[in-house]
Amino acid sequence: MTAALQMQGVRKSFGPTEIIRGIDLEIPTGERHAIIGPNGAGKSTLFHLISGKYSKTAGRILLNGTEVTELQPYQINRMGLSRSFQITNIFPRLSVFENVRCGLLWSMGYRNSFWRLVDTERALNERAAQILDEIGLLERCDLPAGVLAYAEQRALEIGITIAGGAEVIMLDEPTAGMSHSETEGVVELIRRVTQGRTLVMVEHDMGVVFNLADRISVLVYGEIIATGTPEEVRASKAVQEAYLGAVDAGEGEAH
Amino acid sequence: MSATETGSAATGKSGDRTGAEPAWKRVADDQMRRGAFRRTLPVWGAAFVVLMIMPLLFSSAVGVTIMNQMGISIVFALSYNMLLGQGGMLSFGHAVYFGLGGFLSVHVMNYVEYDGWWLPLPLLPFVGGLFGLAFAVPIGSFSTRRAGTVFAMISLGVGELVAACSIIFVAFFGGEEGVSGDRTMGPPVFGSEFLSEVEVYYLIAGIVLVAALFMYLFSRTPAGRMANAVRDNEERAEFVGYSQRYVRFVSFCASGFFAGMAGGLFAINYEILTEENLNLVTSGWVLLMAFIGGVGFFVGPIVGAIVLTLLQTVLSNHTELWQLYVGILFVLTVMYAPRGLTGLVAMHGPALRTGRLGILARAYGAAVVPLLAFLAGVVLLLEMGNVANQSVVGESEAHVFGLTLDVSTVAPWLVALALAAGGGYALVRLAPRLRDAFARATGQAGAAS
Amino acid sequence: MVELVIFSLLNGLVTGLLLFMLSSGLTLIFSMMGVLNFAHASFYMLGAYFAYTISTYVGFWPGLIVAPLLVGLAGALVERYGLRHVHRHGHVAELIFTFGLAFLIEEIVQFFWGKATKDYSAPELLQFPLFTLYGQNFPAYKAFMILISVGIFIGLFTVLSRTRVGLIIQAAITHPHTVSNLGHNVPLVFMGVFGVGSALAGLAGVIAGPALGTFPGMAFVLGSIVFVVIVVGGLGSLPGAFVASLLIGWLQTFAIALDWSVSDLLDILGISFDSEHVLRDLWTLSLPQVAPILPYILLVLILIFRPRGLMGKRET
Amino acid sequence: MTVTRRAAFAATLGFALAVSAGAQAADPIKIAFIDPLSGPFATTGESGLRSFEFAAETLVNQKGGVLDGRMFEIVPLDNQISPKESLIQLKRAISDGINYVVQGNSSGVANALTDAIEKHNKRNPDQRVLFLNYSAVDPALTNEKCNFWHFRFDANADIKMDALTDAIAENQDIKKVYIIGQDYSFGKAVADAAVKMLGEKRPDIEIVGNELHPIGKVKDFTPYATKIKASGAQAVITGNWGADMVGLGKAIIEAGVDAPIYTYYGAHDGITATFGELGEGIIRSVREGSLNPPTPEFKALNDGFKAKYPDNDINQPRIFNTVAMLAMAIEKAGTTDPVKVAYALEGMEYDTIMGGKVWMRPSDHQAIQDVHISVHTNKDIVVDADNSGYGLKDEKTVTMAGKDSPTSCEMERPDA
Repeated sequence: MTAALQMQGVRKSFGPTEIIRGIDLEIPTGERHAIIGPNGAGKSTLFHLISGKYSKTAGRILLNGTEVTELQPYQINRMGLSRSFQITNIFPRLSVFENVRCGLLWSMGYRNSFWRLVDTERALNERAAQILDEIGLLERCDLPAGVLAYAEQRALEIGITIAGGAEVIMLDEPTAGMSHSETEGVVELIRRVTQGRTLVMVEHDMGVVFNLADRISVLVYGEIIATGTPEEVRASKAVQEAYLGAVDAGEGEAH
Repeated sequence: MSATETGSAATGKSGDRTGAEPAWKRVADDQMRRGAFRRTLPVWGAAFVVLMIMPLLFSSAVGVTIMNQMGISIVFALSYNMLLGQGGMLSFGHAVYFGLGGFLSVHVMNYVEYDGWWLPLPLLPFVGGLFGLAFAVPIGSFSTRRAGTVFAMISLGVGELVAACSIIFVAFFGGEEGVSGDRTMGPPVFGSEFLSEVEVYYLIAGIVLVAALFMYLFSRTPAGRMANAVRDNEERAEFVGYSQRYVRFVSFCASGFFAGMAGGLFAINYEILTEENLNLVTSGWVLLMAFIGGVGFFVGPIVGAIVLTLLQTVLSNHTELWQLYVGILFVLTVMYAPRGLTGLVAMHGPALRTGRLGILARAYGAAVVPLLAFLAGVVLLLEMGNVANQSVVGESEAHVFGLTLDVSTVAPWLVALALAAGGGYALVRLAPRLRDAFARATGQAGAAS
Repeated sequence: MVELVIFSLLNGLVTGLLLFMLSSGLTLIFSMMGVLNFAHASFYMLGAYFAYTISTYVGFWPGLIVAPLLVGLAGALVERYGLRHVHRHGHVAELIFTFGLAFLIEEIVQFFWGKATKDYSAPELLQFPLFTLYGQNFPAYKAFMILISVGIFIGLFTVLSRTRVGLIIQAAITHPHTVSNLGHNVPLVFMGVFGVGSALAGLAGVIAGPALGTFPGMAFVLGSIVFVVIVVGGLGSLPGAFVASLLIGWLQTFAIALDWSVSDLLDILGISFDSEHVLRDLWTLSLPQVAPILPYILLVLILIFRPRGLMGKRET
Repeated sequence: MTVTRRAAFAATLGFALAVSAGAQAADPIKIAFIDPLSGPFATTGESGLRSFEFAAETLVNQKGGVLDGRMFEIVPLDNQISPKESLIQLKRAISDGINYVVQGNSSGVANALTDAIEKHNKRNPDQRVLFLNYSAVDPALTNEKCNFWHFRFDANADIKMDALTDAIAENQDIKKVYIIGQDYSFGKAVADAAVKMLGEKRPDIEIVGNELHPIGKVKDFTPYATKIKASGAQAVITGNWGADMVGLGKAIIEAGVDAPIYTYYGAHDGITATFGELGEGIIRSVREGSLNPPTPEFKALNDGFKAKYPDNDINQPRIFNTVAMLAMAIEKAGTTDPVKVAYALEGMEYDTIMGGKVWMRPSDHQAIQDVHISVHTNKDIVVDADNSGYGLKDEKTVTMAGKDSPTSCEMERPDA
């Protein structure tokens, strides 16, 4: 069986600076995989490379065994990869309901059709409402997304990401800036909605990481220095030296 | 939508799940019910009735002429808003599709007259639309790659190119004389040969209704909804499976089609198309109409088209400064009412819903006199200044508001100055009260809901 | 032919340098503020009209100094009380605002100065042919225009490369978000840059007014061309604006000078055509006829094939 | 809803009042003046309007009007030089019960108007309109596009070119001619006519340049002047007007071209003042209506005009012919019925204030009159232009120019 996501020698340079310096990683289908590392290690850049936002300087990326290295974000999304963003990235002037509905349209086969009305499609609207229910925004569905509270926007971000029913879900710091209780809720939410799917996440909160992840990769200066189960990573001397000491400081300045 | 609404929000989980039906099902039903086309039927019906009785209210030839022009502008401005309001594409060259659709419609009209083609007149706008579409497809294929500034620049370049070509290619565009035709040469429709203006009015009204209906429906399709999404956040749209470029392209083509339809209507009404129909002035004018009306609302461009057509046809007969007034109106709109005239009305929605309009009415009532005084003063100053600048001996009379003022005397100037200064001062003094009344009327309403 | 080439080179240089005076200000404004100022050419027009009015009282020379200062002041006020207000609604709103402003300024100019062409002429001192070549005169005023433009170019270059303010501006051009981090008063810098950019446009108007005519349409005629220059040169690139200005200046003059037409080309290819054909206008098309639209063809091609422009670094 | 209805009612009422107020004053004979009164061409439009108002006042109203005391009233309607707006204003005029429309600026507008008026008259036989064109010179208007309702009071472009080329043909020093014009129908018509007529009258003359430039878009005419100089032209012919005329003329003179520039519109409206000393003896204009030396009647008329409008000139004498001939036709027909007035105008002869005759040729409704070639100078100028001391002095006069010129006009005439 092929892995959900494979990276082979992926590199990325901005001008003379190499940010990602040769990543080889394989994430099997159904695994919850966390990528951790200090600030500036290149975690978000790696996300952008996988999801097609940035072009790659070198290397290949395969999604379910198919090469996606040169594809545009929307093509990669259509092949079953959906992602969220570290900085909230929603449709601010559309209603909460519409945000989720837009996340559904392509995957439910509506494409750019201009002969069907979105308001008459029962399955579409019910699915959107179900997702809103899951992310706890059902009662807020008529507000413009731009006026939601921060935590609600983060939840909506996840809602849009999972709406399309992608096989591979990538979440970029889903709990960043949240209070403790909010974080707990989000972790539960993630656990619930990624049931049976592959999850790749970047996260600073070690509690969340060790709670959710099946395996963890540690990214430092554009290289993966360790990959393994939470226990293995926790035990790794290299990780402790290179990274864990820095995490507290990193967390402190994160927000 | 107000700040209070946001602030009072509890980060609630899903609603109570009492009753047999789950909450999400209720919400989905609710969304579908409210989005249902059925619910807008009364509005369309009312529009139909208004359109039908308008010629009875305004039966003079000028009245009908102006209404015909309004109808054409409405379709054109609505098509423009498919770009700017719904798709986030600022175009400086939208007249290209309007004009080309119109030119080809006149040519078709002539083929009907001289070469025996068969085409009932009411179908001509659709032919115009197809031609608009035919030009939008190739141009859109490269111009929609980016939104924002790049799109605006390409539209400007294409607009200049086509406008220049219209003077160079005389065989097709007829040079500065344009191309004319005769609408009465087609087969009669329901016994009408469209000889009179009123018959043309009903034809235009019908097409306006149909075009507006389809543009409205387009905004409710997946393509239309995604156009909004791409406008809001093109990056995010890419990550839910949509190519921003293709989404924009679809909107652009649809917009080109309806602009071409408006061009076809123009051809029917005026029976002549000239270079001015596709130059930058027309392109700028449609931007003004859509923006002043309000690009964020479906009815915005309709309001804008009506208001600006009136300004152009009626106000221009009373003052040669009308374009100055339009310029001032436009700049003020951009600065203080970016949601346009419709936005100004719409922001009273919350107050209306909670029945607190009375609070505002009193505050506004107090401001009416100072406002009128201020406007009258400013207009007087501008009009008298204009007369004074022209230096015609023995013609120092300014005709404003039906008054005749001698600008060579001091008195009218003092009066105008006093009106403007007094009105302005009173308005500045009243401003806090107005703001307060507005907050009370809408803010408390938000908290109460 | 030689005289045609020499004079076309000179004429193109005059046009190109004039375009550069406009496009340099526009580029500065765009680089720092991200605003494509549609009304830039309107400030150019204001410069000419201010200078005209001043010249009717005290002559040409004081206007050369005072008019640009007034225009700069007007620009700074527009930034402070207009643009800054619209800024929060995004770049599209700003573009619409400057579009409206261009429209309004034209109306205001007509209100105060009327619609007819103003008799704003070069000073007596410069009304003589500088030299005559092959019987053709080169007016001293044109040389004066070149002199002023080159002076501005050198001045701008010096300020940008040698002074503290220049370094801040340069930093802002390459890294638009860093200026605020450096602790400078960003609104003030913006207002200053907008004012200086407008003043440059105003100066261009002062010296162009006598040569190209002072009339209410003068901004409209030049406005879109300046846009073309900065897009072709590469948004935010001063050297690019310089190269593109000269390129377009020469493109237009040589296109007029060279009487090439499509029919010549067809003759060379040995193709004959029917003079009554629908496409006859295309076949008789000559280079001088299409000269004014060449910049727009260039613009569209650049935007399609090289959106960064000739020397630009960013796409938008 | 009540609010809207009441507002609609108020608006209707206001409209009705405005319209009826117009109808009540039906006593005067209204003439709709459809020309640009705002926008870039407003100066020309306003200047024409002032001439019309002055002509109506002095030639008709002060003499007691026509048909026993009916006065002329000029109704200015701004068309922003746009065909579309012109048609709207035409509708406005028609709904005001106006039967006479005058227009002059832009042949494009004239074409749109003549077309629309013909259609209107066909479709509404009881409310017909006459179109008195005082300035649009496109030959087509009295040839293939002619109709019974259109009368032209200016000499058309071909007639003027005929006179102009006569002048060039007489000057044996001229061997090389450069033709330059705006790239649109009128510019092309001028160029074609010049090539054709020079070829017939002086086959030895070489056309060293025949060039069209984009209308209203040229910032700097120096490159064109360079080319003209390089071609060695001994005369330049141009149909340019407005800013394009000023720019071209100045550039040519400044480049050192020492050759006469024959123009259609090289004077007045600020152009004469701008050329000033520079254009002395170089700029020539072909036009109807003799300004210098003036007839005593014209001198008196001009003095009266200047007293009222010191910043304007009588630069379109044909406007006075238009008003006077319309008044005569109405008197002759004894009615304001447009069809009868049109028949009265056909073939009418009129002795103008400027000297010379005007004859309205019945076959194509083209006014036949004297055409003058006049030179820009400040010597022997009685009636100057733009208060500059410079003006136009007649150099050559072609009497009843184009009297026998051919026309392709075949008009349908209604029953009188």
